[in-house]
Amino acid sequence: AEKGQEKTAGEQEITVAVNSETGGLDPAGMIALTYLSYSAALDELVAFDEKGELVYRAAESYEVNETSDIWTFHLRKDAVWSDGTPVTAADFINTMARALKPESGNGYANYLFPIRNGEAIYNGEADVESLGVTAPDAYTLVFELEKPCVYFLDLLRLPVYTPSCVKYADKVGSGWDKEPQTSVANGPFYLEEYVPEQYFVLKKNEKYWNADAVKLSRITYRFFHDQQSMANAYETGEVDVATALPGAVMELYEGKEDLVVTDTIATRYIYPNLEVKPLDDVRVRRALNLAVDRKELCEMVGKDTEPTVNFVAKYMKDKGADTYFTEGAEPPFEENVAEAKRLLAEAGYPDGEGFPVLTYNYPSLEMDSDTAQVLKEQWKKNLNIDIELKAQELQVNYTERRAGNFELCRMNWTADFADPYTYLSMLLSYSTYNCSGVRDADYDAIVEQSDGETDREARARLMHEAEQLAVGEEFYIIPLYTMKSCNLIRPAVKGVGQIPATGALDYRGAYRAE
Amino acid sequence: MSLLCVKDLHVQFHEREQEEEAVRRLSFTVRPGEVLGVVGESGSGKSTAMQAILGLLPERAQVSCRQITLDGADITPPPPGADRRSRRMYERKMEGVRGCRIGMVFQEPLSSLNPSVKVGRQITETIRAHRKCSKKAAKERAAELLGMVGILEGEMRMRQYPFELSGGMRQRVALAIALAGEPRLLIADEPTTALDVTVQAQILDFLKRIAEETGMAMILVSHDLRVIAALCRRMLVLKDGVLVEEGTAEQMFQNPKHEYTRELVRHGARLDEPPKFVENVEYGKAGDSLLAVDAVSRAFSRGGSGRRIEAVRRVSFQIGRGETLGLVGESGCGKSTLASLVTGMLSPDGGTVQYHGEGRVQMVFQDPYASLNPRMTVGDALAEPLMLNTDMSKEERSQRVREMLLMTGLRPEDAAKYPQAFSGGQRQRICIARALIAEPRLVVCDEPVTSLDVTVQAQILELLERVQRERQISYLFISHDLQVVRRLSRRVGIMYAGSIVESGEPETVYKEPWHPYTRALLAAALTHGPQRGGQCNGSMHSTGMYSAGMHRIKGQAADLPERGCPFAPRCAYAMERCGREMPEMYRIGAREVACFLVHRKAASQPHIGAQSAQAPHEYGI
Amino acid sequence: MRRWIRKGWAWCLGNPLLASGTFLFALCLLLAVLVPVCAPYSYAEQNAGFRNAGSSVSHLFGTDKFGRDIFVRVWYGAGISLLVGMGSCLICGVTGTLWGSVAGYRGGRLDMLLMRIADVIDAVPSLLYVILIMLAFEANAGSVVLGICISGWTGLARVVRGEIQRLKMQEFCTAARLAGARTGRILCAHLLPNAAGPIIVNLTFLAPKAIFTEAFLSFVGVGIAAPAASLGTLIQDARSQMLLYPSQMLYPILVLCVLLLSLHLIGEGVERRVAGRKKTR
Amino acid sequence: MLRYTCKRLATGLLALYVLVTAAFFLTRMMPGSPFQGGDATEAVTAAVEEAYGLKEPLWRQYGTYLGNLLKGDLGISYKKPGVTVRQVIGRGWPATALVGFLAVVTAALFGTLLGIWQALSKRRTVRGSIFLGTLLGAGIPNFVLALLLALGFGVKLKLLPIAGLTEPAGYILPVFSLAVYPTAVITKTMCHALEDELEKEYVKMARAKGLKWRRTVVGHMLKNAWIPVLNYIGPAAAFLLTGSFAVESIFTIPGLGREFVNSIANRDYTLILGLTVFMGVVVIGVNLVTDLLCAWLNPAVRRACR
Ligand SMILES: Nc1ncnc2c1ncn2[C@@H]1O[C@H](COP(=O)(O)OP(=O)(O)OP(=O)(O)O)[C@@H](O)[C@H]1O
Ligand SMILES: Nc1ncnc2c1ncn2[C@@H]1O[C@H](COP(=O)(O)OP(=O)(O)OP(=O)(O)O)[C@@H](O)[C@H]1O
Ligand SMILES: [Mg+2]
Ligand SMILES: [Mg+2]
Repeated sequence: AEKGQEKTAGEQEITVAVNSETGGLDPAGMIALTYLSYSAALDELVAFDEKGELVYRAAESYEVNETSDIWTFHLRKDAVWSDGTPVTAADFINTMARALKPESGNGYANYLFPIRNGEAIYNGEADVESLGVTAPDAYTLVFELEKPCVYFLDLLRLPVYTPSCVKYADKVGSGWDKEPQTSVANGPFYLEEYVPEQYFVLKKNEKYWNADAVKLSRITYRFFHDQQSMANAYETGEVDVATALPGAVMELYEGKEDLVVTDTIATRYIYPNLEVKPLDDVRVRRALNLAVDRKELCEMVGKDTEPTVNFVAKYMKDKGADTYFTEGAEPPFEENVAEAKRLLAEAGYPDGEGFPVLTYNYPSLEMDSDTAQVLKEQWKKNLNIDIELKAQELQVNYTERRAGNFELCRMNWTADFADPYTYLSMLLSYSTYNCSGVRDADYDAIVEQSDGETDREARARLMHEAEQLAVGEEFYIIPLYTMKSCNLIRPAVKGVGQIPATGALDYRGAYRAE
Repeated sequence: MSLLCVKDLHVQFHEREQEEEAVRRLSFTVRPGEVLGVVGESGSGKSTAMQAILGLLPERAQVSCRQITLDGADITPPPPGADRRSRRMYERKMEGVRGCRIGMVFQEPLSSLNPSVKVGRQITETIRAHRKCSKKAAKERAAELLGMVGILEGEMRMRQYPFELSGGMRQRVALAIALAGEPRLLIADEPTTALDVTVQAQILDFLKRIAEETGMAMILVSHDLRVIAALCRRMLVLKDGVLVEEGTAEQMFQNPKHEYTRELVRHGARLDEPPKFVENVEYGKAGDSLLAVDAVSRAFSRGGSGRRIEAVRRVSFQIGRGETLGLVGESGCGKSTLASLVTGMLSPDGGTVQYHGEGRVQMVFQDPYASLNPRMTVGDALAEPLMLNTDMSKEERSQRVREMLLMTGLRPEDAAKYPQAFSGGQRQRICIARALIAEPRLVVCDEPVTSLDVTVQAQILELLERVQRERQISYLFISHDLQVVRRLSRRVGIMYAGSIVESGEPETVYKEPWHPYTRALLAAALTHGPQRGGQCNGSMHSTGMYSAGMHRIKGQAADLPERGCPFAPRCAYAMERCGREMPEMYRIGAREVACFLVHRKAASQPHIGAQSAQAPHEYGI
Repeated sequence: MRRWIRKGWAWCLGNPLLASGTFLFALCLLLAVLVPVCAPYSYAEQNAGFRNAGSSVSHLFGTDKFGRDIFVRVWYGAGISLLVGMGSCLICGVTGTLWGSVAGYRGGRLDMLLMRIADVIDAVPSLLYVILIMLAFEANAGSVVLGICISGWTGLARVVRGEIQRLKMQEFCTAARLAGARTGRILCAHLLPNAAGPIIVNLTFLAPKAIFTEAFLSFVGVGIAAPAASLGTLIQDARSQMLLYPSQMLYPILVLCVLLLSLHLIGEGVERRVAGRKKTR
Repeated sequence: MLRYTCKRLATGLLALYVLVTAAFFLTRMMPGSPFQGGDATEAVTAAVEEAYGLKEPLWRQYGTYLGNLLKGDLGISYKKPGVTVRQVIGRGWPATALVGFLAVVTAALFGTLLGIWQALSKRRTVRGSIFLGTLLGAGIPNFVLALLLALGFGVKLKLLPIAGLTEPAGYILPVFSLAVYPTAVITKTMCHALEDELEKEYVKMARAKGLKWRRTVVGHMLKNAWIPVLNYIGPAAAFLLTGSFAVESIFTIPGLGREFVNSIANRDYTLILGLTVFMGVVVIGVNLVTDLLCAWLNPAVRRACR
């Protein structure tokens, strides 16, 4: 594509650097990193804006019954796909039906499980027809849920809930999604050109129902493989926006207008394996937790991290309130080295004596490697215990973690949707992500109870209670820090928004200032 | 008016620590059309001086010279400390001189041809470097040149690589290259060392003719007084880098002034004498054979075409312990190939080679330079056979190396030098030393003394004889020098086109050659001293002295008939039968001949004895 | 033993390139061994209060983002890089030379077989081996060397084979065989010295190549395990901060260059010695 | 020569078969599964593995793979939905090949020229600076060089584009950073080989013949000196033509090197395998050409292999 700097302001085109191509643009397809950039092209039913306000996109209104298990959405009658076909309820069902086929490899399919029969269909126990989504008419979509779900609206921004045009989308992986002819969009932009591994271009969708609010005429997404190169390309002016940059960029651009730091809902923490000898002792886990100096850690690891002692990410909004969820309760614990030492001694390891050398598994990414090195040093200093660092290739790390093959293992969770449940559910005894052997009936009960609870405040209370239990009492995890996303945006480009859950940038309202 | 004028040439090699210059105060002139002979001891600086004239010495050689002029133009090399500019100027000037004004033939023909470039291209590129002409024209001219130097089937030979040619052919290719630029002056460094007498005669004849026809002058470097005498009117004698005598050939031969010249002439004359029979050599009894070669054959592919060159065909002979078999024959007739077969370096296509001695057969290669590892000092190279075949200690080995160096007329200090730092003759001696040092049972000597001047040659031959006497060593002695062969060997085999056509005691064979080829060969041999004085008057305008009364054989071994006697096409006595059948080896007493002429007689006189063996011409051929 | 050393010493001194290369190399080696042992800091010791500092008396090369002394780390890393470089250079050198010379000298079927094996080994991208090995074993210098050595020798083998093929036809080789030399001796004493130029060039490039591969591994994410570091990982680690603190990247690069310089000088010197070229012309 | 070529070709094919087999089992030896991403659940993983036939016995998978390979079908990528391995190669190879080819040509050209210059120049300064140059060229890992170049010419001077190959100028930096190392090696190899040749008698002879110095070098010395260089260029070319992960990442080139490393990281078996096989073909092919060229340059081999 052209060089960004050569464009005049009047042209209303921007070039965005994104991380290299993964997955496709099919909302029902495989893990869709690329899709996330593409999201400017698809309208969800409803979405939340930066302030947490509900915005209607493909739907113009919705109703929910009292028990929060039947949700009815009314689609816009004036909405059409970029080729002129009307957007109908069938288009939404199409995505869901395709995503529920296991071979789609869609990583978000489990977010369809709240819908009736969703899980059964996925497991091949029921027919697709029996899915609890119906279309009484072309413009009405009714979801029947297995059980009440208060955060259902938050789920709607996930790809599996967006539509794909029935006319073209027949099969996952058939490649229709990357063909400009068949990859039609119901959002403000549509696909104009797709060059695999290099870039794709979105063009303004003049048929969009809200086309007047869209100012950009074209967005070019260029795939970059390397964050450093991305930053460099921004420097040379080859791109206007560079996303998800390394933390060092923050230091480099400190005080400059280009730097836009967005809040990501993500927590990095450590799983201590409860089945391994000293770690089954809550005192040891607590000692490890209290002995970490998270402030120092974050200073060393990078400006894009913030210390946390919570499990739920710091920037997770509290439903209905204007505050963050974690602010709704006392922190689960406080760092205290002296206390940690005492606990360790109590557990039978005075001054770290006799404490076995634990192995810490982490993927060989720079940030995790830095973290590991600092932790090793801190535990040595504060508790006089040694840990062995074991950097692993990413895939190996995943596999070993899942198999429970570790003593200490680094974990990172980025929220898929903006509800604390996404975090809390991970420690449920039956969760896939629970691989450190947490089997806590009390905890399960509280979380399940909160999940069914429709009263906002009661639910929040339950969730805080659950978090306190898991992090502040049982110390099932060692939370380390939350992360920010560091982006560079040319000052002339205005109106770039932020998608609340992920901290990803939203270009729907972007434009070039004169 | 002289063509080339050299004044006070000095050459010094860095390696030589002592104040010994390779060439010292050498001054001489060459007149247009003149053939100047240069003789001298091996290592006396002949080659060095010649190369210095053309500025071809490596940079570590310091050349200083008062003046060199060619046709009045100054081609003096810049003095040792000269700046780069003058050196570059000199190089540029010399580019116009080399090849087209002065042509040069180097001493070692294999090394001086690029092993990975076809012979044809090496000639054509020379032609095209000096004359604008098409590739095709150059090719034609190259074939013509090859024909002139006596290589037949030039087209085919041009497609071959140097290593596919015989030693003599390579030398002639080098000559063809030197002549390709049609130079005014030809410097030929031992141009005929690797050639048998017939070809040598042809070449010398040819050179003379060229000199006569084109007025080309020539500097002929040779250790061989006979060659010099045959061609030159004037000659220089070098010793230890110094010009010790200069004068006309007759003067030198008749009235040598310098001690060394006298020595040279005397030695040369002695070679002509019938050999003193070495009484005290005890030859092994018959049947006590060391080497038995039975009907071996070997063929090579010819320059990429499907047909094959039969280099050796069904050759059989035996060598007993302490015996020497001399092998003479035309250039390219397969002597070296046979030698390789004997040593086992080549495997025969057919026939067997049986060697009954212990250890390996040693060999003195025809091209000494190529057979020395350039990365190994001479001392190491000499010590190697000792190390591998004996259990001498290191000190013993170096002691033995020193002895051997001394015996071959080299200095013990030379052990530390690399082969590059030696003269052609010195390298040859190193190779001889290497072959002898481990005292093997059989040594194959492929033209071992070609580059040695008579004095050194005599010394080496004596060495060979002495070792043979003391150690009962056998030799397969390949040489084109009939005198040398006669001196050394009890038996001599005459080889023609891959087969041995005649064999017997050298005395009888030389005196009464039976095979027509042998006769031609003997007739072509040069005799010592200037040829009938008067014929060699002035500038070579005599009619070729070789032609007189000699059986010139025309053509070349290469154009072999499909069937019949290989010599038949060139044989003056060829009968119809010769074209049809291949004659067998007929044994007559101690002699063997492969010729129907002899066979007829032998058949009619079944009881023919050695004493009544007669030359074929007596039967009215 | 003493005599050998004295001889080797004399051999080195005879050639200025060799002498200076050996000196530099010895210096690097010495520093790589001594600095981590003698320095007041260890390579892993962090100092939160003194991060990203510039050069000073207490920290010659400054400190990195963990406040670790870069001087110590660089020399520690140089040690690991040297280990990797020399280790794989040695193994690949020996394997490649042997393989290539046998293939080239024997020729025929054996040559075809050996070279096809080399082809197959070569055809699998070396990264695959290295990653497999790093996955199978620990991420330490040993497995890096092993991974590199699996396929690292093929290039040298090819060069050696070509040279041997070219040289084996020469008469001096035949002469040596006549003198009674066996294959081994002919190869070692006659053919290889004559092929010394290309072989030594390739050998001198083997060590840096191994060092680079090792460095590249950390670029891909499977390198020497932290906090241990090689020069390559040091360079790689400093990369994200290279605009902010270029010196953190510069020092390891500098040391790497000096190290390689010494290797090249040695290579050049040895080549001249073997070739019997005393002077630099 | 023809017979040799045929023999060489046949053994090359055999090598290829061995390669496919080896690569197949090597990739399966890797720990990790293509479908255990960060987000996929156990059930998904199992289901997908089933769907892709990963649950079948290994030998059966191998048989299927071989059968498909013969039909030219390399399978579909596990991790790139709807993309066949052939497509991946089809779009990655042109960029890689072009950059690699340019780098090889550059390296061969400059390496040879510099090597000749170093060997033949009479000036100490020239020889010394080329020597130093080769040191530097060989002394900086290519990814560091790429970084520095991107920084210097891209970010600081803003002279050359550093992201992608969308314009011709985009080739300069990647090609340069790839070519520097082989250039250094070739320079050095060439120089040493030439220095050896310089001492040969035939050089003297060529001069005596009156050949222009340039012709002597080109027509005679190079013919011998090229053999070691060629033997280096072959594997180096194979290496460059199969792509460099580092340089492709840094300059955002959509090439195979990157694809390969990613496929390993993703455990995209078919892709790893397909790329390995493809690169194997390139490597074996390039080696074949090198061998034939060397045989052709080397008369002894040329005659012997008749
Ligand atoms: N390696 C080879 N390849 C092809 N042809 C060869 C080879 N070696 C020798 N020949 C051919 O075999 C024939 C005999 O060669 P050989 O070297 O044995 O001759 P020679 O008797 O030693 O001659 P000279 O006295 O000139 O050295 C020649 O025609 C030569 O071209
Ligand atoms: N490159 C060299 N380096 C050192 N010394 C050399 C070199 N070339 C020749 N010499 C020495 O110079 C002397 C003269 O050598 P030159 O080759 O000129 O002798 P020559 O008269 O041609 O002898 P021959 O008849 O044996 O060929 C010899 O003693 C030799 O050792
Ligand atoms: Mg000489
Ligand atoms: Mg011969």
